[in-house]
Amino acid sequence: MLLTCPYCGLRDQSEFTYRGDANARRPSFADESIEAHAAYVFDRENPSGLHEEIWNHTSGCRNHIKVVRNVTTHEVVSCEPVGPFAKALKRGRAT
Amino acid sequence: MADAIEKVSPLHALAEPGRFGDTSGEPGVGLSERLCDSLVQVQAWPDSISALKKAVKSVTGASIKPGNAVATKGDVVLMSTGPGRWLVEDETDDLEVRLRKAIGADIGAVTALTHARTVVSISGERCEWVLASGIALDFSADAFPVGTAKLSHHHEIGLTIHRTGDQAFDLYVVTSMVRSFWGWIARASAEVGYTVS
Amino acid sequence: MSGVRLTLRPGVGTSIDTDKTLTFSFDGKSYEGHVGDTLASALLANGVDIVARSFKYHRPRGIFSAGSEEPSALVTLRSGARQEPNIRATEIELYEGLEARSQNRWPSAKFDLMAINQLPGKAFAAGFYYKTFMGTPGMGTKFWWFCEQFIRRAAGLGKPTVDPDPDHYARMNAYCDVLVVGSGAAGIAAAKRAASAGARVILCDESAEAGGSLRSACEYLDGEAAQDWVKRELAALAEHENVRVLSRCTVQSMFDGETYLAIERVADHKLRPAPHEPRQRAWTIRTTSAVIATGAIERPMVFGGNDKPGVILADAARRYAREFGVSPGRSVAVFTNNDTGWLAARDMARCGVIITAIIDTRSDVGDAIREAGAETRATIHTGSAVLRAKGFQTLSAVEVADFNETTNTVGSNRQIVACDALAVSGGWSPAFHLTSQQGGKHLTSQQGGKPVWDSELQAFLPGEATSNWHGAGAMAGKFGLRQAFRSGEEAAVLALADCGLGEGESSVPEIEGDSIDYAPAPVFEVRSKHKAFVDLQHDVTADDVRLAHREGFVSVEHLKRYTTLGMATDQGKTSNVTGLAIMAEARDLPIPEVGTTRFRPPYTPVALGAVAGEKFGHLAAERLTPMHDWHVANRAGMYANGPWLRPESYNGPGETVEQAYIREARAVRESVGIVDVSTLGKIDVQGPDAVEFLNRVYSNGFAKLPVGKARYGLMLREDGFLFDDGTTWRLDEHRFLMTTTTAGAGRVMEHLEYHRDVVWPDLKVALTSVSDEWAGVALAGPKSRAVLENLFGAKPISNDQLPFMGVRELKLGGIDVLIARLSFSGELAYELYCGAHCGQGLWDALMEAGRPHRITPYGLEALSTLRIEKGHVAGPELNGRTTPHDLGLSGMVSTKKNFIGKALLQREALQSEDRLQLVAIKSVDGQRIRGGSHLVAGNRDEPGISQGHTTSTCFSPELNCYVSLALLERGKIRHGEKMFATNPVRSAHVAVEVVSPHMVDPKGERMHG
Amino acid sequence: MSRYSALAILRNAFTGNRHWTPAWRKPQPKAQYDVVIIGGGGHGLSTAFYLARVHGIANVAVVEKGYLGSGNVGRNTTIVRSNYRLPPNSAFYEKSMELWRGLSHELNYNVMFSPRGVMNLAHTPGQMDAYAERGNQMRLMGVRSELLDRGQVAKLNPGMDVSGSARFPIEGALLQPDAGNARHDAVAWGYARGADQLGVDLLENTEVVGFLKEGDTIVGVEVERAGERSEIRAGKTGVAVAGSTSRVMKLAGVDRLPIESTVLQAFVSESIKPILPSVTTFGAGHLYVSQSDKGGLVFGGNIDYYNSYAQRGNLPVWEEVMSELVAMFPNFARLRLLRSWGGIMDMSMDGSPIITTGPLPGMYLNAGWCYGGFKATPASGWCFAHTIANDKPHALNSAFTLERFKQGRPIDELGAGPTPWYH
Repeated sequence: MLLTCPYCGLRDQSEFTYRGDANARRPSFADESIEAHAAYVFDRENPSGLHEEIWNHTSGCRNHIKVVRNVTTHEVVSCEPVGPFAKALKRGRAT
Repeated sequence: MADAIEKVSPLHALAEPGRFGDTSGEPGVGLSERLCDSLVQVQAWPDSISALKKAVKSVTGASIKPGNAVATKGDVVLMSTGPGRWLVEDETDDLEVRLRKAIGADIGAVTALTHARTVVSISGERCEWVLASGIALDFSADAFPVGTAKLSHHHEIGLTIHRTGDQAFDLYVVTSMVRSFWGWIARASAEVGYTVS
Repeated sequence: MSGVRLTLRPGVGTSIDTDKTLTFSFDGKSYEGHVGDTLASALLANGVDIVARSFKYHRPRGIFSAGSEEPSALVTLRSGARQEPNIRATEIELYEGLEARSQNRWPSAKFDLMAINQLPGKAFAAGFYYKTFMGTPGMGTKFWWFCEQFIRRAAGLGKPTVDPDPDHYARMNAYCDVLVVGSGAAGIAAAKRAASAGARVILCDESAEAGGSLRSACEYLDGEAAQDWVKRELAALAEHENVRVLSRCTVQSMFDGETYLAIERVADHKLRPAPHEPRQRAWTIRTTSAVIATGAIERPMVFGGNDKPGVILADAARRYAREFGVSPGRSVAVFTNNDTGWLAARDMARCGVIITAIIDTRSDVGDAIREAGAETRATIHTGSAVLRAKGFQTLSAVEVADFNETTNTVGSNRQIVACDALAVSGGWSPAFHLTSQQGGKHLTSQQGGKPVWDSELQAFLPGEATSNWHGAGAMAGKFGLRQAFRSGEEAAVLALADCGLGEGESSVPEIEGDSIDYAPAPVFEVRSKHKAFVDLQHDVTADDVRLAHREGFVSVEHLKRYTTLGMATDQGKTSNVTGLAIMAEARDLPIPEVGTTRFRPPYTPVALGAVAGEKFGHLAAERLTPMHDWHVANRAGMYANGPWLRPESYNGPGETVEQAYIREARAVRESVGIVDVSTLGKIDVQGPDAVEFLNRVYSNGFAKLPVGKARYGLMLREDGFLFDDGTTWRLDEHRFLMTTTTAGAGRVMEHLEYHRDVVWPDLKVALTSVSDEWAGVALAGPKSRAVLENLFGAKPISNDQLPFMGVRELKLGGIDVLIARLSFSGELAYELYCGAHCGQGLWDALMEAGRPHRITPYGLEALSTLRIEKGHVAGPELNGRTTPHDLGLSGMVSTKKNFIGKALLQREALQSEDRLQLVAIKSVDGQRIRGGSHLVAGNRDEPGISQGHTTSTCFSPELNCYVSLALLERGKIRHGEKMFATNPVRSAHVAVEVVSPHMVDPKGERMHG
Repeated sequence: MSRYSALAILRNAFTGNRHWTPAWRKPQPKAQYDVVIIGGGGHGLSTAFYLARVHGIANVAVVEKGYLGSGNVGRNTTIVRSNYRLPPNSAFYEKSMELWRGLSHELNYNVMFSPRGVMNLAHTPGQMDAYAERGNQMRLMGVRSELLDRGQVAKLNPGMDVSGSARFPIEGALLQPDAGNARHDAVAWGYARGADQLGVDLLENTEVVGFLKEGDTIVGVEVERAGERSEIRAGKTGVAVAGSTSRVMKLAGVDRLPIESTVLQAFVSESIKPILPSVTTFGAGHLYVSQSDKGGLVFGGNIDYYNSYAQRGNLPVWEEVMSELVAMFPNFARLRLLRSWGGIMDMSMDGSPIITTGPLPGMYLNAGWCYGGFKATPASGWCFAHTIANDKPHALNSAFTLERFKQGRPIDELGAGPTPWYH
């Protein structure tokens, strides 16, 4: 499997680390409730078909990307940058 | 007071000069190693990229190039390693101090990596073949032109790879694992024959 | 069968070089063959008929095919450390000195005592093992366990060696636009077309010589013999700068993202690899698109005794004659249900093979084919079928019966046809194994991957593509040279479109030769009362298939699993479709409704060493500190701590590890010790929001840490359990140096980066791993300050200038040294960091400066001993199941701010006082507490249940007894209690007292001094 | 229905094996059952068997989308062991061991349970201590265990690299001598035949496409068979669908669970004569290997680290697994990989299973087996049957709740935390 790092380009999956469901959103920093955190940490929709997930280009630029992947076929549909430089990368400006 | 403390390469005992591996023909590649005098990482915040570029230019005299193109000027090498992030190499020993002076916390971060990397150079006709035997990059000249740099790895060993010539690459290898890396590249080069200088 | 070398002339033996003779041995007997021979062709040429025994019944087996689909002719190749079981004789190229033996037999392939397995006959049918060997009630598994020993020894094929493989393996990463798998007509056409459009092309073929069916074809291409045409075209392709031709290179697997694994057999055709040459090379090929032109595999027919040596696939027989100049027998009969069998007979006859009979199940055969038959001068039996192969051990005749095509049954007319070889053709199965590996459905195609039945060709064809691959030639059901060339080019054009490239130029050659109809009659089995085999290697008979049906194992997967059909080393390449057809008939369903099983990778068996590639023997990179050589030179035993190697202890002459670490630890408490701490994880944290970031990721506060100070910090996982610990040093307003545990460095870095990028991208924080930048040395002991004074003078090191937890930068020998006054041992102690390449220099300077104080280097064991005595937690206590409260670190959990893990730490069960809590235990009678002990109330015989366990254990020189940190239920309130540390697997049961973990200097006066 | 025995085999052989009858019926579904179990894999079939055998509830249907045993029971590396560290796991898996030992008899079907020992290699003194701690816990729970030194390991494993120069030298091992492996398909078929003989209806090629609800309560399932939809009402509905848990539970309106599905690959070599006596695991990575009765080396390693429903893995795991295998046994390098495949694991947030009532009234859930489900097959069915029959868990599965995550009671053998693909 190959993933497109928005910065480094198309690379082998072995350069990336899987970081899980992109829809697991941490509650706001002010929130200290057990319910909200338990839902964030433990509960997963775990869909078949399209799955949004976070990968880290660990052996490359170490940026995170949001990958949309069909987990039934392993087809990679899209790779989007996340993180501080996401906007710059989305505009096609590597830096 | 102690005597002057010198840098010692982790490869000093391994990288003995000579001819190794298959010796039936011309050596396929040549290997060598070196330490950087200064290798400093600079990184900008998303809103201060141009300020950081300006600061780098003022300190080194060299201009950052777009994308993964490497800028070289004199002994200065500027390589991009991520969005808003570059490695700066030169042959002085106070590069970090000068960069830090020019790049305040409002512009970005300056981190010395002089010791964190050890440079292994490979050159020769078969260097693409040797590198491709362990690194999952397309080393053909179209995909990896001279004067560009890419980040990758050989298994768990992180690498920054600079194509310095048609048949020459500099690999900036994580220092604590550079002996393992040397072991691999020497084994990989043995099939085509290699020299160490 | 008694194969024989034909008289060689142009067109006969096109693949061998008769000028070059090679000597080889089989079962200890010496034979001769030629360069270009396979082991199979050479054995046939020498008249060797029985080369193997089958898996279950140990029936004699000969050579059945001429390629990688071979089910029968498995031999053990080479000997000693290079011994390789189960090698297909049809694939191995002959080399001088080749040594092969038959296997799965005793004492010999000709006479095998294990053939006694045939006697119980029908009792030994499918499902046999499931129905017996249960033993009697109460016996449990003993009876089966007893029988299993014998069954295991009888099963299996060849013998493995116990010696390590002396050869090495290599890997290669390759990128291309178009990968072409198979270099037959379709593959060559595709490669040429793709190359002509400027695509980067890789062309792989599993054979030594390219060409596929062209290697034995009788056609002329552009007026040139097919063999010559192939050689020329291939040479031209190899010269092309965009094309890489890989021979002896089998594309084994198709992975996601157009990634293919191909195994190149670099040196398997040699006695041994040349020096520095790998035995095999694993190619990881990442392509944009692929043309799969893997051809088709001929199917046999199922009839009585169809496994006898002498029964051979028709096209294989033809290839032996054409390519290797070998006739499979002195008189050869042909049994077919399609035209290709006739043409094989004719081509063989043209090579000098004596064809005695052609038997075809069809009564209606075209004129051209009849003409071809006539040319062979064989007797022709149309509307007939072979009912049974006869002969003791090997074939001597076949019984032919008339055949009714409507009922697929035989009539009563019988004839015996003498022959010592029978070439059979039951039609062709496209080899779409690679594309089938993908399976599954595709976003845009619900049918993708699933094979489709073609009732005309009586074969499954690959389903719609699930990714960028395009079938060509026989693999895609495009049989015959003309179709192969055309479909190869068509597939190349589609592949070029995937790459965004133009269409290139067409160059289909003019073909002179037969126009062949490949469609067979729908006949798969000739029913008789005789044992008829579907899967030759696993001895699965047609009756086994019907028995599976009778017992309800009718789904195709059940059929496979219950009978083991298709599960042998050939993975059913020649038997799957036949098995399905028989099941379909039993179920009275059309074949496609029985379904197919998915082919799984690899395509053919792959050496395990080849997949390991260059990692074979070099499993993982080692991480070494700058002072590694010094440690080794000074008698340190090195200890693997994750990827790092660290000194365990410096063992003086005659000293045990325990003696050494006790000496080292004592030296620290009494004077001064020096330890390499370069392995600690180090992360550079910078930016205007660095302090806010640290405050969020640590459970204790960092907001008020002054510049020039370090602070111990605890990190929790989001679920409230302890994650990692370490000190973080504030170097200036916006710059911190964080340290982590050695083992935790990588995961802490990923954790921080994830939160910076994904959770809080608005924070301006830069995170850089600087673990490799800094060498670290710790000095510990009452004399440590004195040592530093020798180097830096008294003032900079004084308590005022460098108080406890103070950090400052000093110069030494012309380099910058960061010094922090931190203590892990509880003694007055410092950590000194400098650039890694200077680490040895710093170490030497400290050793020199410490000489007056008898400075003692210490290793991991003493380091651990010192922190156990002090009650400092480390990896064994941070086991992923402990909370700060469990370890007595509640004071490190801020109540004033939020932080990662705070919410879920409040969960009811984590707040319970019933949990395991940190204590120390002391041996009360001098006995040794060993690692891994559990804490119990009872004596050795009746220990009772575990109430906790030890985590870190040592002999404490300070307390002069064995001590251990431990996790004990409600431990905090149990100090003073007497219990036992039991260790039955190490035969120990030690009386202990529970004490506070802070065993040495609980008030911390020493380190603050 | 015929009883299996050596005698029956002989008798049938004389009549050309023409009188063998189907191993289980192919019944038409009834409109109503006391219990419907969704999932005709190992756990679903064993649940049905024990419902009928232990609790006398035989009016049961097992609903299977494909063929019986088509899930992980037929795709695993067949290891059976109870060498666990944490008491809830230890007690549960030891119950399973007890059932394994009598299983062939109980089912009148040879499941080929082979107690050849499971050996976990240790590579550092620290790892030896960790194994000692686990071995002692086992002993205190009444499970046999032994700590072996390097010499003992070498003796049991001809060909293993026990040299000090290995990249990860072998220090010793923890051995559970009573552990071993079994023939996976036979387990599914044995339970299927056993349940069928007790009256359970096994409905193959029957896919659950919805749940019948009365208010919040589950009262049965809607199924599709041969393209036709029908309703099957049930007093109680149990779900045991492993990798498909999230998919099936979503049909009941349960959108989120502490489970993610990933692919685990398994590998088998060509058949060779016996060389590896026990089940052996490599401790410096993640690899387990044993030799089947047929002679193939059966082995596997880590999951592919990403969510997947594809039953197909990727190359990095191949490379990792093979390199660890040949590091441990350098003599295996010339042996050959025959086949690889993938199964879908329902990875839970602590690496331990869920066997519970609920989460909806009328429903029972058996899930989260990660890649340890095969060895659990007997105890899982036994406990699940108990839970369904009594509407409350047995003591042996009382810790395997869904609520444990929110309560802070994870059963985390590895201490890896709530990251499913780390377990």
